[in-house]
Amino acid sequence: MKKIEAVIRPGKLEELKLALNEMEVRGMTIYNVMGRGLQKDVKQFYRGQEVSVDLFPKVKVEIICRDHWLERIVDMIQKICSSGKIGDGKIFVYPIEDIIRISSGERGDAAL
Amino acid sequence: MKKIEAVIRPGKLEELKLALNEMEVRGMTIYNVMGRGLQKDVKQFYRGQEVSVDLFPKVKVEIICRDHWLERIVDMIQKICSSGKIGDGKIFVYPIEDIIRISSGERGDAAL
Amino acid sequence: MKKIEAVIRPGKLEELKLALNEMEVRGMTIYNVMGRGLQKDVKQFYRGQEVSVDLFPKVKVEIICRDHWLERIVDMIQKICSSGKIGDGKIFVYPIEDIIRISSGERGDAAL
Amino acid sequence: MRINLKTLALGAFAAALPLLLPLPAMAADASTISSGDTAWMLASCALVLVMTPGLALFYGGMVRKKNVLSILMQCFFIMALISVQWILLGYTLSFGPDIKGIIGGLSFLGMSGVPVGDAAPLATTIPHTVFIMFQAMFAIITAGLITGAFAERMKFSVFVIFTLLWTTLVYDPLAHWVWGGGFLAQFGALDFAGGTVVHISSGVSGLVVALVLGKRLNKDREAMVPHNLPMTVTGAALLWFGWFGFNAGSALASNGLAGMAFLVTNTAAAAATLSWVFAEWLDHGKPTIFGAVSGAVAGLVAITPASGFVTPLAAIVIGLLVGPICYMAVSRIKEKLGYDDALDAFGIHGVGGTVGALATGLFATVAINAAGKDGLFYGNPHQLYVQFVAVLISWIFAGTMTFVILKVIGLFTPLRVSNEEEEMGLDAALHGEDAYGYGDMGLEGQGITG
Amino acid sequence: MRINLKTLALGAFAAALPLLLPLPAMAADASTISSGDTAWMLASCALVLVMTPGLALFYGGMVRKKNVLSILMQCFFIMALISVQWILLGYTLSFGPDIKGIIGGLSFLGMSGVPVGDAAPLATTIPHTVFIMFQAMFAIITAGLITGAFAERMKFSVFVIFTLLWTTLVYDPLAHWVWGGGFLAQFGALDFAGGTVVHISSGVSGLVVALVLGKRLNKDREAMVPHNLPMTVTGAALLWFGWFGFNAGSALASNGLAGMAFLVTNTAAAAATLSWVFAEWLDHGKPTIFGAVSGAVAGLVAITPASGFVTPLAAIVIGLLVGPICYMAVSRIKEKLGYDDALDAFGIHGVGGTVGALATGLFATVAINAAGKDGLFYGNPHQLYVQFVAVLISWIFAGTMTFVILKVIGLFTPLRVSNEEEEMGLDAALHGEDAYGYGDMGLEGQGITG
Amino acid sequence: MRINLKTLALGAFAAALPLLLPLPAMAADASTISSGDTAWMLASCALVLVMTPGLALFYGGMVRKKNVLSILMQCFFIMALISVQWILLGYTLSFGPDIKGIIGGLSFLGMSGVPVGDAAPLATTIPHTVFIMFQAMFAIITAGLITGAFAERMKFSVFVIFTLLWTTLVYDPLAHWVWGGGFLAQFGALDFAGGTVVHISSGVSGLVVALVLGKRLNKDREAMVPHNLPMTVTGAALLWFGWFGFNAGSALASNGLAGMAFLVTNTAAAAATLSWVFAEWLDHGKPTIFGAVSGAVAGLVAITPASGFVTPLAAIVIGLLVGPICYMAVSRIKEKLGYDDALDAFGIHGVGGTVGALATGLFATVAINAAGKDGLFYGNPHQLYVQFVAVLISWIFAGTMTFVILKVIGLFTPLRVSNEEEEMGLDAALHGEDAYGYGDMGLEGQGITG
Ligand SMILES: Nc1ncnc2c1ncn2[C@@H]1O[C@H](COP(=O)(O)OP(=O)(O)O)[C@@H](O)[C@H]1O
Ligand SMILES: Nc1ncnc2c1ncn2[C@@H]1O[C@H](COP(=O)(O)OP(=O)(O)O)[C@@H](O)[C@H]1O
Ligand SMILES: Nc1ncnc2c1ncn2[C@@H]1O[C@H](COP(=O)(O)OP(=O)(O)O)[C@@H](O)[C@H]1O
Repeated sequence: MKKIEAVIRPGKLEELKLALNEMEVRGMTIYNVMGRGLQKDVKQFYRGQEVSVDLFPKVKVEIICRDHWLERIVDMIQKICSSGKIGDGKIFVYPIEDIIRISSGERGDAAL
Repeated sequence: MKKIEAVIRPGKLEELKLALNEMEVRGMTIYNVMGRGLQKDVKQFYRGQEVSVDLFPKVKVEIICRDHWLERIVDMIQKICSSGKIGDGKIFVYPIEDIIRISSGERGDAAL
Repeated sequence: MKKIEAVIRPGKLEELKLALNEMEVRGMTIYNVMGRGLQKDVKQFYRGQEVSVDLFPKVKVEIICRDHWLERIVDMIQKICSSGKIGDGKIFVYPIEDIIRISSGERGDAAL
Repeated sequence: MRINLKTLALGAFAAALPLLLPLPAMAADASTISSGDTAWMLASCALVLVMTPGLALFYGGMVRKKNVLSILMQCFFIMALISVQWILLGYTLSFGPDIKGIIGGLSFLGMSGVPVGDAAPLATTIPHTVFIMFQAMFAIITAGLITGAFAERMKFSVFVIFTLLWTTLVYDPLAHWVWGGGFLAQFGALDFAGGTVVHISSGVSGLVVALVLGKRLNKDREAMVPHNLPMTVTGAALLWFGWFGFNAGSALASNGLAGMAFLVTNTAAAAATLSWVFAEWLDHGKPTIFGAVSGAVAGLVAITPASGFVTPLAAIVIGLLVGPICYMAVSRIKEKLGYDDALDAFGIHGVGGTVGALATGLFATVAINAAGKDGLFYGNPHQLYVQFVAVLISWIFAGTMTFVILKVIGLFTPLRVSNEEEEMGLDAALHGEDAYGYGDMGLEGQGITG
Repeated sequence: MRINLKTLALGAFAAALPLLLPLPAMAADASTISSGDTAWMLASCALVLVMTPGLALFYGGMVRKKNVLSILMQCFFIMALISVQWILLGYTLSFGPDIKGIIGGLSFLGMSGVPVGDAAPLATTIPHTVFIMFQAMFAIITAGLITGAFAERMKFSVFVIFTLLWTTLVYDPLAHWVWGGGFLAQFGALDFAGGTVVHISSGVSGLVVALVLGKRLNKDREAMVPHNLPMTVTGAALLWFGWFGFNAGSALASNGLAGMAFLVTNTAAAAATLSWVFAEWLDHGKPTIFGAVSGAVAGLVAITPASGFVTPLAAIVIGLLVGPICYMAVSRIKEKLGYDDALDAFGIHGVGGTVGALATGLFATVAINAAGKDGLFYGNPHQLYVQFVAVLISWIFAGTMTFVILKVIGLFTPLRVSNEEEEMGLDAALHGEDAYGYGDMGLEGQGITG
Repeated sequence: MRINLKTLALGAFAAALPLLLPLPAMAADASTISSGDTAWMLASCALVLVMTPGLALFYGGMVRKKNVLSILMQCFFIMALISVQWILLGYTLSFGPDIKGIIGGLSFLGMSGVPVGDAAPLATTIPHTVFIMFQAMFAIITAGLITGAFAERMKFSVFVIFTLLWTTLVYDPLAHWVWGGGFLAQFGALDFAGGTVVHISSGVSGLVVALVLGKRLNKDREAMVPHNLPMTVTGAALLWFGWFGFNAGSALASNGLAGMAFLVTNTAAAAATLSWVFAEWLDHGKPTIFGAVSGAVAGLVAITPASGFVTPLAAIVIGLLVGPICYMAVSRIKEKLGYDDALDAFGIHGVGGTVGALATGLFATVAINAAGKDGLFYGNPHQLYVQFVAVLISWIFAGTMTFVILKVIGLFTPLRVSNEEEEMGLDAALHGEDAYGYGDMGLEGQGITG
């Protein structure tokens, strides 16, 4: 099993959810993050005081999946979330050792 | 060492904290997430416009622990957080390579 | 490649960002968390009802970096964020298997 | 069952339709009306109206995020429900021609017999319509105050029926007894702006509802702290602001008495804010804003019955007294007795109203209001006895009636939401809404798909 | 281009400078002024002013987090822009000496000819200055109402020019026609506080803007739910509160008529709240606070033209009717026709205003206002016809003028923001600000470096 | 030490008890009282009262999440503290019988000698009680304005003592000098509603406190941006709303002058909003809501001293001037001089108040107020000189006194919180509360265990 962590633009979330649904990928955990990278700063002004913002709102989508699903999901995320512009985000893949489904106690693949 | 990530119902957090305290497990990092899975959608209405909610508020609890503590903690989480109903959440276990305690610079197990 | 997860005091974030910038480390993902550990409880009062707070606001900083950068970044985080007092936070290091840059599709080191 | 109750509720309004026939008689402008008095009373009506949204925010900030809309909904719905009830039935029950000191006659049923130009029978320098509005606002806020006691766990349909019955069977008669020429008025009880009618009645009823409903889920395990104190402070500010209409407006004129009522109202609120804050500061070492606004409201409650009868210095004393007393009530006594008066409707309005009603028997002086009476400190101990009796009657009447109403409703439906609904939060469960976009995650489009 | 528009806007004010020369003539205190009437009208001016911030919160809570400031900015900026426009030009266009029933003459240009002590020509018991202020507040709120239709996508500079032109070319003439002695007044149309002038004009114009601008990005894919309903409820409360000044103030005096207008206003708001909530409760099974506040506003809108002419029971009927009608308009018809009236400016003000204007033709009675007329139900079908014509003219005039204004502006600049800006949110993109600290992450120092 | 200060504070109120003995003489209704004037003044009292919560929200939204409650607490506590101080001592110091033009005598100590029915010595058409209330609200808001300068770093106990001393030693005398028949009044200085007494005094004092306290921790490294701009906008709206009572109420009557004051107040606020927004739009390219509300407040401040003396067109000019001036003050000068006037109490009230006081010397005309004077532009250069002197005296007096008060308090205790407390946030550190449920994480039960 693998853990996929995708940091994407908030505006893409709904589209991504729909697309994954069609692949029967429903399970995911999502939260708001602030991201920093190559995307260039934006200026804001408060009573004339200039502040340059270097953290941008992103959404992190975590999906734990079976190994053979990895590529398909990664491809789909990339397909949906890529606008070709800097700031689209990144996908990180991590190893995972075990999964337990709290309600039933099932472990491993069965828990998904 | 292992990293335990438990996605649970918000309502269970306090009980879980108390239970872990009694096991002398104090260290944890917590944040709000939105979860999606088998739990079925809920309907909301805004000026008669129906919207179906497929993301549910959950709390993610991260606990880094020594290997031999893993099972005990996982069992406790499952014991406390299981209501037997869909949506109770999941526990994910990951490998971790190193820990540094910022204040003291201690590394590895010592840092916990 | 490695994933660095640092849980730090919110007040240190700006300083850390500046310091990492000077090392040309720009990429990072940040979010608010609540932390529990050795830091001792704080009392609050609502209409005379005492509540003891055992979760403290922290900021989690995630940095994915090439292996040979690991130590330098860890040292810098520790240097900046350490006040010597309990509650400074911890740094966790995890293995990571792959990275995809959504905008370009680049993979691995190239994606950073 | 819910449908069933809805039908009941809908029925109540259907009942109004026949009333559509009778028509106000031709207007006959009463020469007694003063444009100055009317101007202040119109402003007062608006000020008292805004107290209910103020209360909604005051209470709304105190609950957990998942229940804030249920609080706002209850307060806002009361503005609607009682406004209509008042026009159709409530006003005439409270202020119609007295029947044996018990209740008002039906001559103003559905606003019949209220020509546009007429002066108010009980306040001849202002239009009848203005008097009706002013009194309507009191009926509204009173019903609103109770909601603080059963917050976060009552079914909405039950709340609707309860509020309608409570206002009709408890508030309307009580208002008649004290202000409509009923027996308590004849008995000589002093209540300038509603210590007994408004605060004791709502506070005590709240306590009864809290006891009947039982505690909120996990109350003993979790601390349930305010989710948004700035919202609570904003609400308290609107209450303080609107209370000037409430108390100074109760002079029913724009004169020196109104001015003095205004002055003592502000003074008592201030003194109680100070005394509550210093009390907690000495008690647990922290002066809190939650304490400050609670003290202010306690002071406003306590001065309400006294506001047209006492001096500014007496107002300071009343304020300094009521702060610590209510602080003790909510921080110690509630703990001890273990009832879950969620937002302290009883602890502040029941207790504070009682303090104020009795203090009126101590500090009242005809030097302030010739139409009033002297209190104990001005050589008339009898007045304290009168006040005590009025308080007692209000307690017993409100308490028993509320208990009976709840038991009757309980025959048709459970009063509380299910545990699942309570766990989920009343906003999503009962109202199908989220206060801050889904789960306040602020995810684009709030993570919701049409 | 934006610079260009800014210059245009700046020019408008430069134009004011010559006006600095003329000076009000020496004050001559008109003996007709009543301090009581004046007191109520001063209070009413303040009450109506606060409606616009109320509207800002009402609307602001409905949009997504990233656009809330753009809403607040538009409403707040209108308070400034129209206040100045009114002083310099608007008032005299609306209320200057009538020219052929079409427009007001320029005798009050830049407040010349408005000595401090004079009574208002159209309301001889209050100072002219107070009448001017009162009417200014109406012009402000009307422009504000439209913004709900084009929320979350219009360029700010376009908004500024549009608002200035719309008020000058649509509101000012319409106000003259109905209240300034223009042809609709002569024709006998009844509009006590602005059903046609305020609500139909803004609602219909909003619809046109929504159609011209097109839908918000992703409107069809994402549900766009309110980011902060407590904010919306707070706004609704301020609207209800301020509306007393709006309707009861339109009596332009502190008397029985003001009292009756106050009474029916509160009653209609209440009845419409109930009917909207019960409608949705029966429709989809949940009574919502969003529905309750929407119903209240719909009721306030509908009673506005009728408020000085109808009985309390008629107000109940009007309220019970308008709630479900507006509910249908926003939940069904909008879906069907598929225009993106973002915050339902048309669905509530256009529809509700039309209902109210026609209902005035049904329920009006001289028993309430001798200066008014009888409606259909009081044996005068002609009045319904008159109302219908007035409504029709308002619809056509507001609709076409708005369309023309937009097309003209469109010649100089695109009306909408770019997709990137819309995606990013108007707050950051147009105003360079974030509502809740950067991204509401509340990171220390909000994750921003100077 | 804190205990020590608490005891001090408590002592201040203990001192009140002897005062409990004297009693107002029997009421003697003064025939001069006008119910119309009284009605407007009662409404004005309520309007000015609500300005302080408005200020609390205005300021509260500007600070970081962790300090919002400390701001609300300071403003709310002032409402309580100064209300009581005013009744017991403040009023008589300001408006008691003049003693050598310096201070008022003690004849109204503890409201003795204020029978309920009496007319106000300085405003014979309204009750004395109403005049006292109206003036009390001014003392409250003035103390509140200062807090913006020392936000996010002052100890609460120090704040309490400072506020009590400042009002007694700075505000009360100054109010006497200008409004209580003191030497500045005799000297002929014009200050209709408080340019010198309220805004210069608070603004300049704020600057001194900011300089004495020093900068906030990390001020130079981190940008400290508003945590909740909608809250700030709501506050600004309440300020604008309440300011009508502040300025138009200062006519102390319900007449044409009140109407004109109302009109110019609204106009100046509007013009300043426009000029600030256009100034920043041209300067950095973005029109901001934060700029709009700041401009509105600056305009309200500047028109305050002029409001009863100038024409609407003069109000436009004053507004257009003060916007850019204050914008420069807060965006450039503050940077340059490097003091940390956290929320710009000086930048807006000190600067704006000075602009207004001087502008009064330019634009004042007896055509508006026969009891006033002509300014430079009406052929009386002397008035400008008089205004200048009054401004100078206010600056020097407020500045030095504030400095002395701080130094004296500094002998007993540090003025600032510790770095740990500042880092942690004043809400948790000083008040033991969190504004939005613990850390705004909204974790069920807010992650807190009883
Ligand atoms: N080294 C990194 N570690 C952690 N997160 C990163 C890293 N680099 C980028 N990110 C995340 O990915 C987001 C997008 O990266 P950015 O460099 O701005 O654009 P792009 O995705 O086109 O490379 C960032 O906002 C940040 O959240
Ligand atoms: N494949 C997955 N990847 C990441 N998180 C998941 C996944 N499946 C479930 N979750 C998380 O677990 C929570 C509960 O899962 P759900 O399927 O709804 O019920 P259950 O826990 O009974 O299986 C979800 O809300 C989501 O946060
Ligand atoms: N075992 C753990 N698992 C996950 N997070 C932890 C653990 N221990 C500590 N943390 C995180 O590190 C933060 C600081 O830890 P704490 O023990 O309070 O101080 P210190 O960093 O000095 O050890 C905690 O608030 C928590 O967020």
